[in-house]
Amino acid sequence: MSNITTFTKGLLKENPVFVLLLGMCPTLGVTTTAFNGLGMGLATTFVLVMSNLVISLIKGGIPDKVRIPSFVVVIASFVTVVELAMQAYLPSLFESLGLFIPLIVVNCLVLGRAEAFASKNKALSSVVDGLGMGIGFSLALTILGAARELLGSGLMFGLKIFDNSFGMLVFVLAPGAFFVLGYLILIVNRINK
Amino acid sequence: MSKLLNVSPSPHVAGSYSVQKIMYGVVFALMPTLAASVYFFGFGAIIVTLVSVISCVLFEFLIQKYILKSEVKIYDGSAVLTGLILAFNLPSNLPVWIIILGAFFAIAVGKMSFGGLGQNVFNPAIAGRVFLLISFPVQMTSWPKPMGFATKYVDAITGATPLGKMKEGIMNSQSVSDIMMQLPSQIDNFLGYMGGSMGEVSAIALLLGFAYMLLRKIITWHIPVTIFATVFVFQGVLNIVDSATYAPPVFHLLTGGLMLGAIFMATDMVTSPMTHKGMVIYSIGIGVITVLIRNFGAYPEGISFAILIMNAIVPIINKYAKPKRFGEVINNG
Amino acid sequence: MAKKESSFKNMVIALFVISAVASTTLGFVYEFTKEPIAQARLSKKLNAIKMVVPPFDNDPNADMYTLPVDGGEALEAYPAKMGEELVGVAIRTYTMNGFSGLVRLMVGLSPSGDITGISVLEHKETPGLGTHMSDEWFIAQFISKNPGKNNIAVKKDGGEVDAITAATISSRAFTDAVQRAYNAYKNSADAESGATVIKQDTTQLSKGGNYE
Amino acid sequence: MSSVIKHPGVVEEVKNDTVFVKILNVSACSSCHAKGACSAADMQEKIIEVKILGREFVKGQSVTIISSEAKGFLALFWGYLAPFLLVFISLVILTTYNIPEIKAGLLSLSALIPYYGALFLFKNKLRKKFTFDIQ
Amino acid sequence: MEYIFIVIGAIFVNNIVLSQFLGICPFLGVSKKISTAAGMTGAVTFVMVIATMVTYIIQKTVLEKFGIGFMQTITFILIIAALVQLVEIILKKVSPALYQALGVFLPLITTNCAILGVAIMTIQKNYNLMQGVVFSFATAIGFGVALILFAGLREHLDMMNVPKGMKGVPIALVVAGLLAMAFMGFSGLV
Amino acid sequence: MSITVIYTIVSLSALGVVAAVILYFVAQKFKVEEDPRIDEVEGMLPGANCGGCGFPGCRSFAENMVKANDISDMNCPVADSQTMAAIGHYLGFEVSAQDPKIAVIKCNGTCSNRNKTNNYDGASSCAIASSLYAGDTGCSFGCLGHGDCVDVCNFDAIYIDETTGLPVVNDNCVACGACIIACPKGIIELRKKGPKDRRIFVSCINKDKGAVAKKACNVACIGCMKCAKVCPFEAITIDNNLAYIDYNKCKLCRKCVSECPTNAIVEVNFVPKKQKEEIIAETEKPENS
Amino acid sequence: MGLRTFKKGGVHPDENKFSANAPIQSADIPKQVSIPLGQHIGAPANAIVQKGDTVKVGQLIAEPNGFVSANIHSSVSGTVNKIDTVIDASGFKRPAVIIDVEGDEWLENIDRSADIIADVKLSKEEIVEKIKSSGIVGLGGATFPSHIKLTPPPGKKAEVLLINGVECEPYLTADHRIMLEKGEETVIGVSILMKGAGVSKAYIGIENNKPDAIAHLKNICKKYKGIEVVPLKVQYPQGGEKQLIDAVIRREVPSGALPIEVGAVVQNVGTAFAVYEAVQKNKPLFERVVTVTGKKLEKPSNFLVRIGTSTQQLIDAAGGLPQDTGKVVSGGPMMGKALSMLDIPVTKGSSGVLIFSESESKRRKMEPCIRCGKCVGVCPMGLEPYLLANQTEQKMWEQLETDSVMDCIECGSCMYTCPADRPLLDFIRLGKGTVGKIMRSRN
Ligand SMILES: Cc1cc2nc3c(=O)[nH]c(=O)nc-3n(C[C@H](O)[C@H](O)[C@H](O)COP(=O)(O)O)c2cc1C
Ligand SMILES: Cc1cc2nc3c(=O)[nH]c(=O)nc-3n(C[C@H](O)[C@H](O)[C@H](O)COP(=O)(O)O)c2cc1C
Ligand SMILES: Cc1cc2nc3c(=O)[nH]c(=O)nc-3n(C[C@H](O)[C@H](O)[C@H](O)COP(=O)(O)O)c2cc1C
Ligand SMILES: Cc1cc2nc3c(=O)[nH]c(=O)nc-3n(C[C@H](O)[C@H](O)[C@H](O)CO)c2cc1C
Ligand code: SF4
Ligand code: SF4
Ligand code: SF4
Ligand code: SF4
Ligand code: FES
Repeated sequence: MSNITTFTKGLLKENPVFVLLLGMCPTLGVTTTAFNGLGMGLATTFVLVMSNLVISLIKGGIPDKVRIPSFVVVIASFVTVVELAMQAYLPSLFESLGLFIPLIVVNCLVLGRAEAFASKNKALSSVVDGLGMGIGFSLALTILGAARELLGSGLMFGLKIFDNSFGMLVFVLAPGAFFVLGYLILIVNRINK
Repeated sequence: MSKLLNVSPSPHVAGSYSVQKIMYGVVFALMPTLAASVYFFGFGAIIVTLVSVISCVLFEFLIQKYILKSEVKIYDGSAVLTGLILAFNLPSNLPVWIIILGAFFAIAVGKMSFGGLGQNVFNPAIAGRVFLLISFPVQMTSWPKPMGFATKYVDAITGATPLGKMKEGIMNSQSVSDIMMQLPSQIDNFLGYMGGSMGEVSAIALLLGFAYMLLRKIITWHIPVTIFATVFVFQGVLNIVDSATYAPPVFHLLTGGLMLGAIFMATDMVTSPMTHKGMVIYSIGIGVITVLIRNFGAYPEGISFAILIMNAIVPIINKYAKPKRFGEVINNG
Repeated sequence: MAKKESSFKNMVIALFVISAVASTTLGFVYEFTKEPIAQARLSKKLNAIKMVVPPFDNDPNADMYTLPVDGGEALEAYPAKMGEELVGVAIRTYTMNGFSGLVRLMVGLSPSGDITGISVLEHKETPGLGTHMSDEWFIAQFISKNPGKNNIAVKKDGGEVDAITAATISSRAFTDAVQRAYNAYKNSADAESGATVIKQDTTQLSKGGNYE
Repeated sequence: MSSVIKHPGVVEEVKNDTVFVKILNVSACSSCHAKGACSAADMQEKIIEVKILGREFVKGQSVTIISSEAKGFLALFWGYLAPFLLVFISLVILTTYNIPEIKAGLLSLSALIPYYGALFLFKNKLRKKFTFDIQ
Repeated sequence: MEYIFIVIGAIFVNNIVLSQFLGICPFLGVSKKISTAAGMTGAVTFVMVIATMVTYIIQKTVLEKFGIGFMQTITFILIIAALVQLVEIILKKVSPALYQALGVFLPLITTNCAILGVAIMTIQKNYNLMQGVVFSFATAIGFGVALILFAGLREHLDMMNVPKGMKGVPIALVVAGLLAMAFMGFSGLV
Repeated sequence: MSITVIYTIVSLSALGVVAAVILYFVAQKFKVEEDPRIDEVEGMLPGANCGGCGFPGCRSFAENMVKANDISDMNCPVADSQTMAAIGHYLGFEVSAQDPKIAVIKCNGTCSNRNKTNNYDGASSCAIASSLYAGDTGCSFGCLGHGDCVDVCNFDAIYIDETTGLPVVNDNCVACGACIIACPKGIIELRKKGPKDRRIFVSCINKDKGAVAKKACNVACIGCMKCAKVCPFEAITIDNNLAYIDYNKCKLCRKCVSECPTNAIVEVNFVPKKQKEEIIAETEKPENS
Repeated sequence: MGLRTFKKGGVHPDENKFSANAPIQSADIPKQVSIPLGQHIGAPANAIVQKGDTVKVGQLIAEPNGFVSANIHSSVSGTVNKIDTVIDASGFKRPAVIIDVEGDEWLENIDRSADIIADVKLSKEEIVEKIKSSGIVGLGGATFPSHIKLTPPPGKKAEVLLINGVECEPYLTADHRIMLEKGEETVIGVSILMKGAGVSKAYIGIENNKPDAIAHLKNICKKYKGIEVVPLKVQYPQGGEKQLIDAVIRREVPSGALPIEVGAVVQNVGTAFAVYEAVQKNKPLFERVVTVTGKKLEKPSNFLVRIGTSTQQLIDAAGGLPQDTGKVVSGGPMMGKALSMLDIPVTKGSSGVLIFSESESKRRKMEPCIRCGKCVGVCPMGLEPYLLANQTEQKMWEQLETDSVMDCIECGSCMYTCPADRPLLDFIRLGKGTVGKIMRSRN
C-alpha cells in the first residue's frame, strides 16, 4: 500500500469513528463543541503518531508475549506527556476534556493501530498511518462536535450561527451525542456506498 | 364459472378489529380532553393541536414517501394519534416552531427510525415531549393560566402547575398543607381548572375517554388501574410517613400528566407489554418511578420519564413474563 | 529484524528497559512542565481575583488566609491591597446546592461587605441553563449589593435577584454561595475584629485536582 | 424453561470416556467488525472436558458444547460474585472497627487468598457440578 | 445516606454508559443476549471493585507519597491489565471446572475504559476507600442496568424490520440516545 | 536529577517487571497464537458471509481451509476461480478450476403460458402456499411466484419479473445456492454458466403425463422424447415424463431447442434465431473463454 | 355459577348457523364418485380393487397401510372406472378410487331398517374390532382412526369418555342436527363407546347455543346410565379436545401429551352415531352428514352424503352457487380448507361446505403488528402467536421450539382477532411444520 492510500483511507473509507467505530467513548464524551472535538482529536493524533513511530522502531526488540504490555507503556507515556503539556499550556481545554485525556490509553484506536499496523510496518508508513487515522479521528470528532454545538446552542467553534434560543439543549447533553453520532454514521454509510 | 375462487389457509373469517378502528377509537376517546383544553386554554389549544397533528402526519408522509420509499400509510391514524397526544403534553402557548421540532423528533427519531408503526420501542409522543422538555425547558415549563378564550396564544399570563408549585414550596421548606392552601381545590383539579399541559388538566375528561376505550375493548384496565393503585399506595405511604413534605396521594393522582399518561400514553400497545402479567409489572414500574421523580427528582412531573424508562424494559418483560401455557402446570408438577 | 524470542529473561528485560526509558522521559517532562502547570493554575486564580476586586498591588495568593464556615470546608480569602490599604477581599466560596452539586465562585467583597464582583470558577450545571450563571446580566445584579443589607435571594423566595429562567435551582445555589462567602467574611471579621489573620496550609483545599 | 448456552468448539483429544474440546473464548468486541483494528478483541483458547458416555468423537471434529444458563450463573457466582461479596463484607467489617483504610483494604483483598484456597479444596466437587455435554 | 446517594447517583443519575460515556464498546458489543449481558455485569463488578481497591491503595501509598501523581495513568492501566489476567490465572489454577464453565458462559473480560475511568474518578472525587468501593460497585451495577436493558432492546429489534440504513450501529445509537434521554428523568434525584 | 524523577523511574520499572512476570505466565498459559494465515485467507475471501460454502461465515471457512489437508472440495461460491486459486496457492494446494455456475429457474409458466385456476389469498410466501395446496394453476409443480427465493438471496441476484410473475436471475448471482434451499418447489438449479454465459436447459419440472401437463401450461415439457432423440451428445435424459439436459454433456448445439414442440427448452444469451447459421459456426469453434 | 367453559383465551365469532333448522336430507346418489384413499390421519389406505371391478355399497375397497390408517368402503355400487390421482380437499393430488355408479346395491349384511337397537351384544374387544373394520375415523375433523383411541397405550387407562357435541365452529350444524334427529342412536353409540373404552362415565359437551339439542339429549340420557349432558358457554374453540376436557372435567392435558394422559377419550357425536350404525347395524362408514351453507346461499341445508360425492353436486342441491361467490370452504370457517375448485369429493372428514361471497372472503390487507397482545389474549393454548409468526419469518426454529410452537392447535383464534390482519396462523403452521421436521430428524 502506498503511503498516500495509507494516509487517505483513514479519512473516509476506514474512518476510525464512522466506519470502524473505534474509541467511541471519547467520541461521544467530549464532543460538546467543535473545539473540544478538535482538541481531543489532535491530542489523540499526537499520541497515535508518536506511539506508532516508537513502536515501529522498537518492535524488533520486544518478545511477542510482552508485546501488548510494552505497547501500553509506550502509549501511556505519551498520554502522560500530552496530559502534562495540556495542563501547562492549555489548561481550560484540559479541564473540559477532563477524564478523557488519560483515557486515550484505552482508546482502541491507538492500541489497535499499534497492534495492527505499527508492529508490522516501517517507521515512515507507521507515522503516515497514525497521521491518517488521527486526522480521520479528529475530523470525525470535529464534525460531531460542530453538529452538536450548532444544534445545541446555535454556535460553531464558538461563533454565533443562529440565535441561541433555537438551540436544542438535548444535543449538548448525553442523549444528543448518541443521536448525532447515530445519524452521522447513517449518512457516512450512505456516502461510502 | 368465470370467476376464480380465492384460496387461503384458514381461518376464513376475521374479527372486527382493525388498526384504523383502534387508532381512531383512541382519537375519539381523546375528544373530551380536547374539548376541555379548548375550553380552558382557548385558541392556543386549537393552534397547538392542529400544528402538532398536521406536522406529525406530514413528517410521516414525507419520510415514508421520500426517505424510506415505502408505502404511505398515514391513514392508519397512528400519526394523528401521536400528534394529538404530543399536543396534549405541551403548554398551550408553545411557539409553533418548537411544536414542529417536537413533532419531527417524535416521528423521525421516535418512530420512523425504527421502521414505522409497530416497530418502535419508545413511545414516540413521549419521546417528542421529553426531547422538547430537555431542549426548551423555558418554553416547555411556562404554562398559561386557564382562562378560556381569554387566554392569549403568545404572551399569555403564565402560571405554574400545581405540581410545580408544590415542588417549589417544598424546596422552600413550606409544609404541604400550607402549599395546598394556595393551590386549586381538588375539585378544580378534577375538572381541570389549573395550569399545565393542554391535555393533562381535566381528569374527568380523561376518565371519560378511559371508560370509552374500556367499553370498546381497545385497551384493558390493567395498565391505568395498576398505575393509579401504585401511585396511590406509594405516595400514601410517603404521606403517612411525613405528611409535611409528601403531598397526599389524591393530589398526585389528579395533577400533572398522571391521568393522561396512565390512560393514553402508558397504554400505547406498541410500547407496552403483551401479557397482562407483564402489563402489571410495567405499570408498577411506572407508578414507582413517577412517584420517585415527583418527590425526589429535579422535575416536578415524572410520568413521561417513567413511561419512557419502562418502555426500555418492555422487551425484557415480554421475554420473561410469558403467558401461562396450557398444560404447563401438569408438565412441571 | 528478527523477533526476540519470548523467554522469561527477554520479557523481563524488555519490559524493564521500556519502563525505565519511559519513566525517565516522563520524569523529565514532568520536571519541565511543573513550573508552567503551577503558573497556569496560579494565573487562573489571579485572573479570577482580579476580576472581582478593585486593582491591587500585593500578591493576594501569598497573603491568603482561610475563613472557617460552620459545617463545611473553610473558604480561602485573598486580601487585595493597594499599598497598605485593604481594598477588597476575594473569597473562594462554594455551594453544594447546584443542579448538579458543586458550584464554586470567587466573590469579591469590599471591606465593608459590598459585593465588588463575582466570577464562576467551577460548576457542572447544565449547559444552556445553569451555565447562564456566568452571564454578565446575572452577575451584574449582585454588584454593589451588600448581602448584609440586601436580600440576595431569588425573587421567588422573596429576594431581589432575578433568577435565570428555568434555572432557579442554579440561581438559588449561586446566591447561597455568595451568602456563604459574605457570612464567613463577616463572622471572622466580627470575631477577630479584623485583627489577626490565621495563615494556613495552602494545599489543603485545592486538592480537587489530583496531579499535584 | 431454563435455556441452554451453546459454544462451538473442536475436539482436541479423546481419552477413554472424556473428550477435551478446545473452545475459542473471545472477548466482547470480537463480534465487532473492526476487531482487526482493535486490541480488545482478545481471544483465548480454553480446553473443556466433557464426559461422554458411549458416544464416539474423533479428533478435529467440530462440536457444540452445551450447558445450561443456570450453570453459567452459578459459575458466575462462585467465580466472581462470591469473592466480591467476601472482599466487600470484610472491608465493611474492618472499617467499622476503625482500621485505617489502607490496611483494611489490603486485609480484605487478602481475604481472597483463603477464598481461592477453599475453591482449590472443593475442586473436585466443583468439577462434578460443572459438567458439559456435547450436542 | 451518603452511600445511598453515591449508589443512586452512579446507577441512575450519572450512569456510566448513558451519561458518562464510558464503556461504550462493550455496551455496543456484548449487548446481544440478555443472559450474557447479565453474566458480564457480574464479572465486571468484581473486576471493577478489585481494580478500584488496588489502584486506590497504590495511589495513596505510592503515587501520593512520592509525589508522582502524574504517573497515575500509566500505573493504573498496567495494574488493571495485570489484574484482569491474574484473576484468570488464579481461577484456572484453583478450579479448572469453574474456569471452564465461565469460559463457555461469558466472553472474556478485557480492560475497558470504564474500569480505568472508575479508578481515576474515585481518586478525582476524593472518595475514601469505602466510598470508592461503593462507588465502583454501583457504577458496575449501572453499567449492568444499561447493558441488560440494551440487550433486551437489541434482542427485540433483531426481530423487527428496521430500515436498511438504520440497521446495526445507527439504530443502536438512537436507542441508546433515547435511553439516555429517559434516564435524564432521574436527574436531581441526588 | 530530582527525587521525583528517581521515584518515577523506580516505581515504574518495578511495576514493569511485575507486570512482565504476571503477563509471562498469562502468555505461557493462554495466549492463542492464531494461525496468521487465517487472517490472510479471510482477507482474500469476498467477505459476503453468505454461508454458501457450508460454514457459518467467511472466517470459519478460512479457519477450516487453513486446517484442512485437502481443500479440493471446499469452495466459496462467491469467490471467482482466480481467487480460489490464489488462496489455494497461498496455502500450498492446487485448486482445479471449478466451472462457474449460476442459478437457473426451471419454470417458464408465465401468466400467459399458464392459466390461473384460482386465486391465492394467503400470506405471500411460497413455503406457505406450497404447504397449503397444489398451487394456483393447473400445474402442481410450477413456480408459485411469491419470491421466497428472492428474499434469501444476499446478492440482489434474483427478482420477480412483474409481467411474467416469475423470478429472474441476473449476473449478480454467485451460485451460493441459498435460493435452491428456499424454493419449496425445487425449481431452481445451479448450472454451468456456459461459455459466453450461454446455456440451454429445460425450463420445466412438471412430471405429469404429457396431456395433463400440456393442459396446465403451454410450455410444459410433455416428455415426448424428441429432444433426447435429436441430441447428438446424449446429453438429454427423460425421466417421469420430464426431460433433463446434463450440462456437462451438452455442447450447446441448440438442435433440441427448435425440436421441442412446446418450447420448453430455453436458451440464454444466444444471438436471435435469424443468424442461426453463423452462431452454430461460432460455437463449434474450439472454446476459448 | 356461570356455564362451564375452558379457562384460557377463546373468541366468539358470529355464529351464522343458518342451517340449524334444516332437517338432514339424503343427497342424491351421484353418477360417479371418487373416493380418496387418504381420508384419515396417517398413511393412505391401499386399494384392493382394480379397474373394472364391480363393487357394492359398503364393500371394502382399501385396507389400512400401517398402524394409524383405516379401512375404506365403497359408498356406491358400480364399476371401478380407474384408480388415479385427483385433487382432494387437502389441496393436493392424492390417489383415489373412481367408481361409476350403477344402481344402489348394498351389501346384504347391512341392516337398513330404521329400528333402534339399544342392546349392545358385542364384547369390548369385538366393539373395537368392529369399529376398526368399519373404517370409522373421527368425524369431528381430525379424522383420527377411532379404534386406536379406544385402545390406550400400555400403562394408561381411560377413565372417562367425552363426547364432543360442541360444534363451536360458526355456520356448521351437522352435529346439531344429528343430536336432534338421531339422538337416541347417538346416545346408544356413546354407550357402545363407553363399553369399548372400558369406562363407566361419559359426558356429552354441548354449547349453549343449541338448547334444543341439550334438552333432547338430556331427556334421552335419563335412560342410560353414566351419560351426562354438560351445557357449555359458547366460546370458540371449545371443540378442541384439550379445551373440551378442560371445560368439562377441569383437567389440563399436558403439553405434548394425548388426552389419555388425563384419562380422557374424546369422540365426536357424529362418530358416536357412526359407531352405533357400525356396531348395531353392521354399516361401515361410507356416508356422513354435511352442512352446506353460506350467507347468500338459497337453501342452507344439511345433507346425508355418500363419501366421494362431488362438492359441486351438494352446492347445486342447496340452490346453486351464488353469483359473487369468492371462496368455497370445506369444513368450518375457522379451521376448514378452502377449495381450489368445486369438483372435489366429500370425504369422511368433511363436516361442511361454506360459500363465502367475494367481499367476505378476501383477506384484508395486512398491517404491521401493533403489538396489541390480543392474539396472546385469545390463544387457548397460552401461546404468543405474534412471536411465533415472527420467529417463523426469521427462521428462528430453536426459539420456536422453546416457545412451544408445537402446542398450537391451529384454531385460528389469533388470526381471527388480529386487528392488523396479520397472517399469523399461516406462518405458525409453517413454523410448526418445520420444527416438527427438525424434531423428528433428531430422533
Ligand atoms: C436536562 C435538564 C437540565 C437542567 N439543568 C438545570 C440547571 O443546570 N440548573 C437549574 O437551575 N435547573 C435546571 N433544570 C431545570 C430544573 O429541572 C427545573 O425545571 C427548574 O429548576 C425549574 O425552575 P424554574 O422555576 O426556574 O423554571 C434542568 C432541566 C433539565 C431538563
Ligand atoms: C380448534 C379446534 C376446534 C374443534 N372443534 C370441534 C368441534 O366443534 N366439534 C367437534 O366435534 N370436534 C372439534 N374439533 C376436533 C376435536 O379436537 C377432536 O378431534 C374431536 O372431538 C375428537 O373426536 P373424533 O375423533 O370423533 O372426531 C376441534 C378441534 C380443534 C383443534
Ligand atoms: C400416535 C398417536 C397415538 C394416539 N393415541 C391416542 C390414544 O391413545 N388415545 C386418544 O384418546 N387419542 C389418541 N390419539 C389421537 C389424538 O389424541 C387426537 O384425538 C387426534 O390427534 C385428533 O385430535 P383433534 O381432533 O383435537 O385435532 C393419538 C394420536 C396419535 C398421532
Ligand atoms: C391505546 C393507545 C394508546 C396510544 N398512545 C400513544 C402515545 O402515547 N403516543 C404515541 O405516539 N402514540 C400512541 N398511540 C398510537 C400508536 O400506537 C403509536 O403511534 C405507535 O407507537 C407508533 O408506532 C396509541 C395507540 C393506542 C391504541
Ligand atoms: S440467485 Fe440463488 S444462487 Fe444466485 S446468489 Fe442469489 S441465492 Fe445464491
Ligand atoms: S422459484 Fe420457488 S421460491 Fe422462487 S418464487 Fe418460484 S416457487 Fe417461489
Ligand atoms: S392458532 Fe395456535 S397460536 Fe393461534 S390462537 Fe390457536 S392455538 Fe394459539
Ligand atoms: S393481534 Fe395482531 S397486531 Fe395484535 S399483537 Fe397479535 S399479531 Fe400483533
Ligand atoms: S469502552 Fe470506551 S472506548 Fe471502548
